[in-house]
Amino acid sequence: MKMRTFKRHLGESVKSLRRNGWMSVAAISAVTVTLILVGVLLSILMNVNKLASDVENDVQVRVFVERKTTKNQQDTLKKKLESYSEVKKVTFSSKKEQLQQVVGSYGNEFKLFGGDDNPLYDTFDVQTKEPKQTEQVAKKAKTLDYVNDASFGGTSAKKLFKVVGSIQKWGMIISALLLFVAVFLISNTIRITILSRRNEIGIMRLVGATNGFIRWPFLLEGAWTGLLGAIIPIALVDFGYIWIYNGLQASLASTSYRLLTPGTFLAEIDLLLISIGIVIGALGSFVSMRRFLKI
Amino acid sequence: MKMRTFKRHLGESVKSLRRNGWMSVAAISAVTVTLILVGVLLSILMNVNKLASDVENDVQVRVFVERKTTKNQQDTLKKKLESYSEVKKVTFSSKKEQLQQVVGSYGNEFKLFGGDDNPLYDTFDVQTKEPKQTEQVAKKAKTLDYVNDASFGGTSAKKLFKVVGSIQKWGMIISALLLFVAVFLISNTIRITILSRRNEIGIMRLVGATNGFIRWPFLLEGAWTGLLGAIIPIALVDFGYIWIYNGLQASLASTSYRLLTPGTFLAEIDLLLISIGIVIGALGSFVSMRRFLKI
Amino acid sequence: MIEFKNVFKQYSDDIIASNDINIRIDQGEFVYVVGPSGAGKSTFIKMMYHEEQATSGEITVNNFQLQTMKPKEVPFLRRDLGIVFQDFKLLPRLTIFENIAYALEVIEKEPAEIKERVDYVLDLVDLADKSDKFPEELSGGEQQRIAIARAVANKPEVLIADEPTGNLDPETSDDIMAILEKVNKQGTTVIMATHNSIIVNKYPHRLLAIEDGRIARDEEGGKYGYENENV
Amino acid sequence: MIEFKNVFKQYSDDIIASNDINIRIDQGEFVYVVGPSGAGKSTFIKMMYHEEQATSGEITVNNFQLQTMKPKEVPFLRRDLGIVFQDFKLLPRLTIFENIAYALEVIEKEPAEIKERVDYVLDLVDLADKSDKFPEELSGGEQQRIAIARAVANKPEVLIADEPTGNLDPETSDDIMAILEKVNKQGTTVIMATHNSIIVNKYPHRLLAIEDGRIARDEEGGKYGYENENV
Ligand SMILES: Nc1ncnc2c1ncn2[C@@H]1O[C@H](COP(=O)(O)OP(=O)(O)OP(=O)(O)O)[C@@H](O)[C@H]1O
Ligand SMILES: Nc1ncnc2c1ncn2[C@@H]1O[C@H](COP(=O)(O)OP(=O)(O)OP(=O)(O)O)[C@@H](O)[C@H]1O
Ligand SMILES: [Mg+2]
Ligand SMILES: [Mg+2]
Repeated sequence: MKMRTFKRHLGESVKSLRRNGWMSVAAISAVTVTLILVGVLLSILMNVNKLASDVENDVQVRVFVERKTTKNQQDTLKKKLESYSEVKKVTFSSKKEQLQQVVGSYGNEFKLFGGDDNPLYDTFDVQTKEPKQTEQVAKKAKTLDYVNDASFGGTSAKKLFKVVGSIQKWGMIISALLLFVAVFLISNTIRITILSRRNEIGIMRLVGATNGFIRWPFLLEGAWTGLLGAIIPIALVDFGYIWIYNGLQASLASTSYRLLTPGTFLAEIDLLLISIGIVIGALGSFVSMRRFLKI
Repeated sequence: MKMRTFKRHLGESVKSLRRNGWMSVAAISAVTVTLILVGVLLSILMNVNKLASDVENDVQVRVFVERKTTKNQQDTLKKKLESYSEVKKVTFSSKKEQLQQVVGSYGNEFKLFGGDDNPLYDTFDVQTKEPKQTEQVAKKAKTLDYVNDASFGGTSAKKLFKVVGSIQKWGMIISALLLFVAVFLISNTIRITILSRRNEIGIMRLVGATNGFIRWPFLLEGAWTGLLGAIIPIALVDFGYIWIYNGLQASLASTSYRLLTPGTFLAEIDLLLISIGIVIGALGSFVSMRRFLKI
Repeated sequence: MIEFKNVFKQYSDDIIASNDINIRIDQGEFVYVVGPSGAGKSTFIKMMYHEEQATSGEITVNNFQLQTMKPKEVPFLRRDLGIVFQDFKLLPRLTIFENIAYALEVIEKEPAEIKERVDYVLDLVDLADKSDKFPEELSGGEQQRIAIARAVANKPEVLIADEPTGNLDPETSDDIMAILEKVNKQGTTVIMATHNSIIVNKYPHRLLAIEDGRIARDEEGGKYGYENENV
Repeated sequence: MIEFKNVFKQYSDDIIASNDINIRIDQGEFVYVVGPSGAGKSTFIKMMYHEEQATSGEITVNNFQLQTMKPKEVPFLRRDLGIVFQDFKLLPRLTIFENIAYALEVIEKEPAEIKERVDYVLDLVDLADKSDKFPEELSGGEQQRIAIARAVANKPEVLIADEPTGNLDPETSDDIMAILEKVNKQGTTVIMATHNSIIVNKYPHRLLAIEDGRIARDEEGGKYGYENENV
């Protein structure tokens, strides 16, 4: 196609968008509303996903150290644990600290066991790189010197993995449904606007326009519709997300949970929204026109 | 309006729906897809809401019974606790059972404390009618005879209430957004189909039809579009929900969590979907036509 | 009775389509409206049924004061008129039968009566066999005859026809003229914009010639032509 | 060169709009097509530019074999034709200028050339002042003249006009005939379906009369009429 012809199509598409008035407004606002829904729900879903995996990351291996272990031996053990490729971080926790926790949960009477009566063990809390590696690391740790026992939460951890897994699975299903719905609704809207212009398309054919010549302006008009329809959703999601992110940061600071950082996350969402708008707008036009360009 | 005229409008609306062919198909499928999204997401959101409040209901008051209490005195205490209007259920849990739990969490060494060495207390676990009443019940229980102490989860329960509260709040926000989107998209689709028929409406006016006469068939056609568009979503949500409900029943049986029972829940969802379809279909037509019925 | 008093119609900045029109058409008259392309014939006619509104002046049609009437009254004005539009304006998604029936349904006639009347007018324009077709399946002249059939279907007080023979051969045009004259004899006012000089000269009636938005001639039984210069 | 061999066209069950048409029109001819309403004139014409396809038989237009041509070739067939449609078929959302320009843009003419050519043909039909209007802002006759302007804009080899004077007064019709005859003198084949007996008799050319889908007469310089019976 000649450059001049492409320019002509581009101009034509803008003109047509303007002259279709309310029809264009209706199509653009359908895209807008659909993409707002997609943007908001995807932001929520992706953060739920992130939070679920944060929760999963809280699962760790607890290694109970034999009672009569010296400081040196403990260090050796620590080094050994840290040397495993699956291990991310090893934290020491004394039996004294733990007694405090027990007292907290089960009543003051445990205070009797302070000092040497403390029935608890010093422990190393081992964080693994992948939550699912905990079981395996716990098994290995059990066989080490100076180790009395090692636990990884057992059935409750497995239950947690299952819950998190099913949250993530449902998140994926909903996201897929959402994207399908968005693609369908946008292309369907474009289809209706094109159906309503079949007479015009017929006339264009009758005065000698090739299919390509007819199609290009419609395709570009679809892309404009998508592009214009993506502006408000992007602005809304960007500002809304940053606002909520900043608002929640304070209350999340004390926990190990974090929302996705706006920078890259918003860039991804924005890109997704604008591509759905433009690509589906253009493709929707293209596909809808086939029917009218048969002969 | 004469009965004959209404019949005429009804027949006209069906005829028009059929003769608009692809346009009708496009409008109906837009309603279908929108309502599928609404149906699926609302089902999920309402169940998340239900599960969240089930979790909340797990919060209970733990009443620690003085060590030297007789069986009789314990019964008196139990009766007393049960007499509170806020209390739903009181369950006894012996210190022996509790030791098992401690052993599970903190290591085998606790087995040493079996029998009379057991440092724990017998407890009553008190379930309240409303989760938020736990604090108040715990306070009252502390003042009773034979009671050593009473706890209600304290800050962690409060945190849980906050999390559940914010899940429910977000659930409401998303549901509202979703309903708004559905209403907008359906009425917008109807608007586009009517925009594309403004010439026809103009001709009707020119041959002497009153606004009401023109409007009725369009309004009914909008209602049909909504009704037909609601059929697949309703079938999908009904069968899908029952399928998932039956599938999950087994794995939820051992817990205190339950999905919403299909009976009334599905009746509500179905009613909602069909009313959105019909009402918004009809109203969308009505509102969109105003522009063309000015003079 | 149709009366125009000092009627002006300006479309945009510069186009004055009606320029000080003063005219009175009594019930039962037959009036031709002639004039060159773009002279303002259709505009003159459109103002009668309130599709276009006069910029200034007074228009009375039957008992309606068009300048002051409420939008709600417009359909009732139009019910007493039968209109043949220059571009036919058939409803594309209704069959021929339904198109004509529509004009009777709006005045809530009974179905049986509608059927009888539609069949009668379809027969009148010789298109009874097309009753189940859609407009786009008809030839240009056939569509035009359907538009005429629809206009006479509800026995209007005034029949307004804008170029009703433009797509018809001379013989069929004569048939149509026979219908219009018969309707006129039964008391209906007929106003017909036309370029058909053969018809105008063969069936003489009052003739209004419009040129540049003005009434250039108003002659009983005038020959086709405008500005007093016959073609 | 246009040739029809044993061409039949059946629309539905019963309507045979072309019944065994055999005809040959050489480059540079001027041919009237006449016949009563619904006789099959438009159908005959529509088959030339492949809007309707023959049910059986062979049609050759310029160098295209219409029965065997690929859908992709259709636009190229139409580019050598200029067509005035009975219902005008102007694009409602383009201005008059843009409507005519469209027919030149499809053959990728340069913008400057397009502008010049559009201005020229607008002047030809005496509507240069309407170039920025939209079709619905024009009178019936003005729209018809725009349709004619568009058809001649790309200097077609064959000009096909279906009832091009139906909405025009006799004087303007004469102007249009002058244009068609001028175009014809420059070598363009002109095929014109018409009901206008005055025109046909005043500007004699080859005359095809169609009746009930058949070619009833084919006469060089024939008077208006069909079945050998003049009106
Ligand atoms: N798309 C169609 N489907 C069915 N029948 C059709 C179709 N188009 C035309 N016809 C029928 O074919 C016959 C010929 O139609 P055509 O348009 O060729 O007539 P015509 O000679 O151009 O008439 P006119 O002078 O009224 O324009 C008519 O009886 C018409 O009703
Ligand atoms: N909607 C409109 N907007 C702007 N100008 C208009 C509009 N309708 C008509 N005109 C202009 O008003 C003038 C009169 O138009 P009108 O349709 O009344 O002419 P007419 O006498 O019916 O012509 P014809 O014989 O061609 O149908 C013309 O110049 C036309 O271009
Ligand atoms: Mg006119
Ligand atoms: Mg024809």
